[in-house]
Amino acid sequence: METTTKVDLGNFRLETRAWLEENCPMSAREPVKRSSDMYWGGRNAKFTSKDQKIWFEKMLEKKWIVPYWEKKYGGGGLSPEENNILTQEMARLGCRKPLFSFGIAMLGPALLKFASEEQKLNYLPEIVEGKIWWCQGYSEPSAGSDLAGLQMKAEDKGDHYLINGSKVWTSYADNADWIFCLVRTNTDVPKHNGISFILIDMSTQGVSVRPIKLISGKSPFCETFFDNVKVPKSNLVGTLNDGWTIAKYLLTHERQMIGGVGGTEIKKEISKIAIDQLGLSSGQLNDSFLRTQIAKFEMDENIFELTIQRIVDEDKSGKQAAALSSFFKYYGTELNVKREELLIQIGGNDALLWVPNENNDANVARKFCRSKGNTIEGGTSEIQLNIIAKRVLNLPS
Amino acid sequence: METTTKVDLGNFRLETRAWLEENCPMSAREPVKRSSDMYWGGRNAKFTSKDQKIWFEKMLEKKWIVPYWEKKYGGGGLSPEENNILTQEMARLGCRKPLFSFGIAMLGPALLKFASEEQKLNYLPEIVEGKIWWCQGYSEPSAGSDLAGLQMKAEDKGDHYLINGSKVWTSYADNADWIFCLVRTNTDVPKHNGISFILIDMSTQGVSVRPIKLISGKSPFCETFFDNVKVPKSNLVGTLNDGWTIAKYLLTHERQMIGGVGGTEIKKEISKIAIDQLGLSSGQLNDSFLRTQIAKFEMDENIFELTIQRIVDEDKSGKQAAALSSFFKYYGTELNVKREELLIQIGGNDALLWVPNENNDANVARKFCRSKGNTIEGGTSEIQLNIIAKRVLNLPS
Amino acid sequence: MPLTLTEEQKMLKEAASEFLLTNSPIESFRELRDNNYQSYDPKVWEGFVEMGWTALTIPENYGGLDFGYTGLGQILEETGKTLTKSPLISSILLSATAIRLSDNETLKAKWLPELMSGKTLMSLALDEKSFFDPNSVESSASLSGDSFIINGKKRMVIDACDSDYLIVVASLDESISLFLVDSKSKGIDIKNDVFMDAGSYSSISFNNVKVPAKNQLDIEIEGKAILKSILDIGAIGLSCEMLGSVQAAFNQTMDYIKEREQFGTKIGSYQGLQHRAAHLFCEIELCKSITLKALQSIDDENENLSQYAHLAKAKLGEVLKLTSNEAIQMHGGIGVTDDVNIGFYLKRARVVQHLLGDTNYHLECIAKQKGY
Amino acid sequence: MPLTLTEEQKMLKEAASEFLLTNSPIESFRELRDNNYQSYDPKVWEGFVEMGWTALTIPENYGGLDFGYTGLGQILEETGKTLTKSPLISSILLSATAIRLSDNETLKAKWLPELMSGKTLMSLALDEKSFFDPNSVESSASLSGDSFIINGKKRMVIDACDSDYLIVVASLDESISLFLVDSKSKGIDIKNDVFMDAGSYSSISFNNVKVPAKNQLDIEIEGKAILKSILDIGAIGLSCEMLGSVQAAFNQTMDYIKEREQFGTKIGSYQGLQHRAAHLFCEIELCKSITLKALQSIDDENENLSQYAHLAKAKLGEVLKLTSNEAIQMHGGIGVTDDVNIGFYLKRARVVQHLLGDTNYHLECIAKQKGY
Repeated sequence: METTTKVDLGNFRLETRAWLEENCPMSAREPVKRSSDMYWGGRNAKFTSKDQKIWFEKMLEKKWIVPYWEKKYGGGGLSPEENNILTQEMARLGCRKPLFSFGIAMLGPALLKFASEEQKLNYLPEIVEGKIWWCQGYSEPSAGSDLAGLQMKAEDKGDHYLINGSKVWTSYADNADWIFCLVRTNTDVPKHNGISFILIDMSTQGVSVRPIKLISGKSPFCETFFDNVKVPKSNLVGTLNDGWTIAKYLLTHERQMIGGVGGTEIKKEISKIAIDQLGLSSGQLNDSFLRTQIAKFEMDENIFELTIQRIVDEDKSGKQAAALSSFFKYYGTELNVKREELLIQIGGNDALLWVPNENNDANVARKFCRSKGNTIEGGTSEIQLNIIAKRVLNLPS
Repeated sequence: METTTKVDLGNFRLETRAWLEENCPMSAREPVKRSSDMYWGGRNAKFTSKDQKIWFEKMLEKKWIVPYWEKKYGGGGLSPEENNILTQEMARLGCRKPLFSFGIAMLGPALLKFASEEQKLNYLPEIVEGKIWWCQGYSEPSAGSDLAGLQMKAEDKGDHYLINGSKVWTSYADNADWIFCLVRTNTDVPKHNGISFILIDMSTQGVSVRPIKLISGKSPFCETFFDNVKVPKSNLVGTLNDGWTIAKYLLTHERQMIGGVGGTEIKKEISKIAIDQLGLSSGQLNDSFLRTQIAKFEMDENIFELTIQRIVDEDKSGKQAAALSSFFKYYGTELNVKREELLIQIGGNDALLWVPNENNDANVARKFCRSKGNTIEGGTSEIQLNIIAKRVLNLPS
Repeated sequence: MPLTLTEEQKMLKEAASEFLLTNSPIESFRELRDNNYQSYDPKVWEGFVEMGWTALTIPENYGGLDFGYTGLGQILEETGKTLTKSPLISSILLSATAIRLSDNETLKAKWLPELMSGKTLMSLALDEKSFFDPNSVESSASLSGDSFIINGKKRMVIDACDSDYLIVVASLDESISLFLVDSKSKGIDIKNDVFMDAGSYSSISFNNVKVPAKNQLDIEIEGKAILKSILDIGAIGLSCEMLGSVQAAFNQTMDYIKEREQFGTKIGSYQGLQHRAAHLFCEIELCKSITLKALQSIDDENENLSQYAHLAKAKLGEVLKLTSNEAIQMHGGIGVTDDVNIGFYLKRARVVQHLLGDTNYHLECIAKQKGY
Repeated sequence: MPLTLTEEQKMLKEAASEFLLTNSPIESFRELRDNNYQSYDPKVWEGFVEMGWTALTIPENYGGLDFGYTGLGQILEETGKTLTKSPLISSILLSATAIRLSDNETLKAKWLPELMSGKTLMSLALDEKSFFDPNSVESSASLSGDSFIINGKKRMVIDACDSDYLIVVASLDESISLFLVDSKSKGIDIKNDVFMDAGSYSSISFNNVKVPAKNQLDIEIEGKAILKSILDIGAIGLSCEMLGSVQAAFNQTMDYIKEREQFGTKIGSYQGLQHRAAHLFCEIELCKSITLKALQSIDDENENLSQYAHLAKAKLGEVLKLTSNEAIQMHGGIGVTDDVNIGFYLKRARVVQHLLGDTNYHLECIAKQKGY
């Protein structure tokens, strides 16, 4: 027995498919290869191709930049089911995101949950239209794992806050227009109780940025410095000194993304790569020790995929997925680090090249080095294990 | 250029070899197989064979039961070099120890270092003559890793101590005549400062013993209970309340023994056993995953052997082997546990038999289960890692 | 199909948990062991039958519940927690599955109801060597008139001491065939042994054993195909039991380190143990996913059933080994005594991981399936 | 022989440590890298020569110190701590060893003093594939009059960009032979590449390269035997460098976790990190033993040299991988930035573990030697 809703959804799928087929330029249906393939918007926005512009504008017109936000905030007002169908159909064609944005992925959810209606109406449509490039300011050099130990201060100066301190790991801060920050607004209380969430225009006097080079080479990360920066009080989001609530909400969200939940990247099977690189003899990989490592890795990778599916399904069926974001972050990133280690080993000296030459883009070694950050960023593996031990297993402290 | 000493030692070797050849009965040159092959002495001593008696008495007469103790304590007065030669020559013939004794291995060293001259003259010769079967009382049910947290109390009652409490892991307590114990003699000071070392006659009223069954089956371990046991004050060894010094000395000693330093057992190569059990195809073990595990294990086992040699050699060359007993205990026992795991895997279902039948003594499974205690007894692996972290690496607490 | 239990499956699981904790807690395992290694408690087995657990995988047209293997898996998981000994594995998981997969209608009609009733017990006689190697069967059958004559030796046959019938795997005409053999037939010699898990296993020799030709399980279909399915399903069933043991050993260990004090503090507060415990928690989450997926694959007739079976047995073998070792180590001295129960999981772990192929065996199968 | 350093060896090691920390601390490595991946600092290399390090393994009758490989190993260990780039590996460890093992007296008399002087540099050209596989050499030599003609391609030749001569391994008459080839010979094409360790390596093609017949290293003795010894000794030398890197990365990490505070306490006080650090300490103790034993085996002409070489490279590969990973992880965020030096060890680790065969390669050799 088909319900009316299902018929509607079927129609929505057909219409969506047709629209995408008609409106998505062919060049926007290819995987992102260079950073110039991503359109980030912002005050100094430049499209790097005509198709990029067409695709963004078509989607903006269709209200599908953030299809699942309410229409009054610039969203498309799609139901979760409709949004799901749109995501599937875009994946089917391989459509790129029309706009890359931490505003959509990170700030938006926080504003929707914690901001005043006025703030929502002020900031959300600008995010959708790609007018503002947002970046994120949580960690500080001395507040990494201990994020709540952050020191960047916002002093109440009557009509404004005076901000001093620095933030690290502020991705794309060198291009961004605004930054959303956790700042200390009270030093006389336990550290979790004196943090607030605030929005800062990067063009304000006193803000400066230093790009960070990683062991893998250039990176979008920056360190951002705030020297007597004045910020209007209306830029505070949520309750004063209750910013930790927002931080926790955002971190859980981030962990799941890093851990691979909801990730769309399809990873090539390690064993297939190994067969290509190492070859077989009598039907077995030529390095029998590596064969063991690969078999164990693929076992875990396959079962981890099933586990994501199981937890998602349990969530749907109403069962609470208790504090599992730490599990996903921990296990997912540890697996990815193992994958990169295997790729280095499987690749032989081809994989060790660092400066590209005509035959080799030196991508394996760079990705390998970059992966070492996975088990650190967004909360180290050790922090995730602490959280599991305490919150899930209720071990004593 | 040969020194006179070297000539002397050469003669000593020849004489020793000749004496052993003449006096060690053939049946005492075979490895210990059953517990009855070991002579433990004691008040109720019984020799289980004529040869056992001959061998013990010959060695006693020769003063070679404890060849390296001073003659006044019943020892043979051999120099370290001579004792070394005797050990080597006994190993060459495969001579059994004439007397198995915790008095020699554990109590003796403590008495020599900490006891009064009167106590030494009183107890050491009896140990040598095998008159007293000694057992050891350190751990308590609630004081395992935290040995210094022991609760068994010795109250000063003027002319004697009144002892109440219990000890666990008292090997052979059901056969032993005396026990050497760590007891609490002061409860008003930090726990390490209120412990004393005392000797207790097991035939005293109030002492009772319960044998402990292990997961591997019967064991020499017991739990020993002390209910208002009166002990003469002269039985205290060393300074009152300074027993922890003795305990530390004994524990270091014990760790090295358990870790395999100075061990004489020659272990068969795992890979040889695997070849026998699993067979080869095209020159490789039939289980290619097990092959990987075996190769890694043997690598570590071989190199651990070299490490024992290196540390011993460095010790000889005057370099202090800094607090390395924890390293040996940790790594040696973890290796042994891995070895037993591999043997279980290599053995297939032959290795899983529990109750012996005509073809199979069920020894692999029993040894496997017994090995699980290795990383616990004598200080858990975790405790050894703590010690390394703090005393060797100087990490903060 | 969502990767979750249905409401009916959850209810079944809860009922099993309650029944077993009441009628067959882990202390019952100790009693059976100490009572000269008794193989199972007939009263408890009667309870299994009454609860309908022996009928879960039997098709309706043979009088069964046709509830599916996902249901049976929940029962096995719960028995893995209490280490309840019963003929559920030998008679139902393995033998009833073998007969269900047979195309010999006469046998099915006669024996499926018998097995379901719990009164007739059967064992699968497959292993011949010290290692699991189903591709090399040396026991042989040959047709002689209207009987097969079976010769050979079998090892580690589960519960054979109690079984009325043996399902014997033997080679026939360069292929493999399965035969239902009365265990009291002339020429059969059964020797019982006790293994590390306190379980009963037998070595059996077949010396010109005569079996009526109509007792052959595979008529038109390939014996090899039936055997492959039995082994996939068997491996999944054992994985469920292992999942139960993993969880029980883990939970008991967590309880212990929350209570045990040393150095004036609960040992569960030490980060060294906490990180290991948290890692185990993650591994157990993976175990739950693969066993459920594998069970559903039996009921869905998923084309990748075999791959999931290998993954399940490989992963559970690895995690049960790790968990049983960590459980002992975190218990410390008390953990290696027979006074507490935690060691039972260690001993069962090493046997159950071996049965129907250990982690290495199943990884090898996966590697071969994937062509490397 | 006791498994310890002699007094002379200890003094040499201390001198090396002092020289390198003064003249070539790890910051020098960063400078060379940032200076367009410069391959080494000629001033530092002059210092090596003045200190006599290039002469340690050269026999006295060729003007060397005949101090032994145990000495050279100490230097390499110290360079592993500071990650000092120099031709010590290419010219001395590999090339001078090759010539020393040769039975071509003319070559030895001419080139050993030259190499020792540090003015002539050489590289060993062996690898042809992406993987280390010394048993398959496709480059070939053929005799033509009083010259050999060499054809083939070589890869990842260490420091070839600076070398005056190449020692080329080529097949000849179904066996293997080694040739000293002027790197400016006609028909040689050298392409330089920068690898992950910021080191210089070259791909070289030989197109009908003419080499005087008198430049053959192996006359009476087998080329294969020379090559085997070069590779054993080379693997041991690299293991020494790796030991230095292991210790430096470990010590820098211990220093860091003793200072870094989070949650109001030094992170080195957390038991989770302490247990991992203590475990690493143990592994490093093992590394010290096997490298020393392997070095002594070269100098003693121990019959088990090859086994110790495999053990050393296998174990150091494993422990350097573990240590370099733990070093980054324990440093946290700062560890993945280029602002600090700890990542240099990670990058060198993955290259040096690959050179002359990785852990798996050497474990495979051991397994084969032991017949399994």
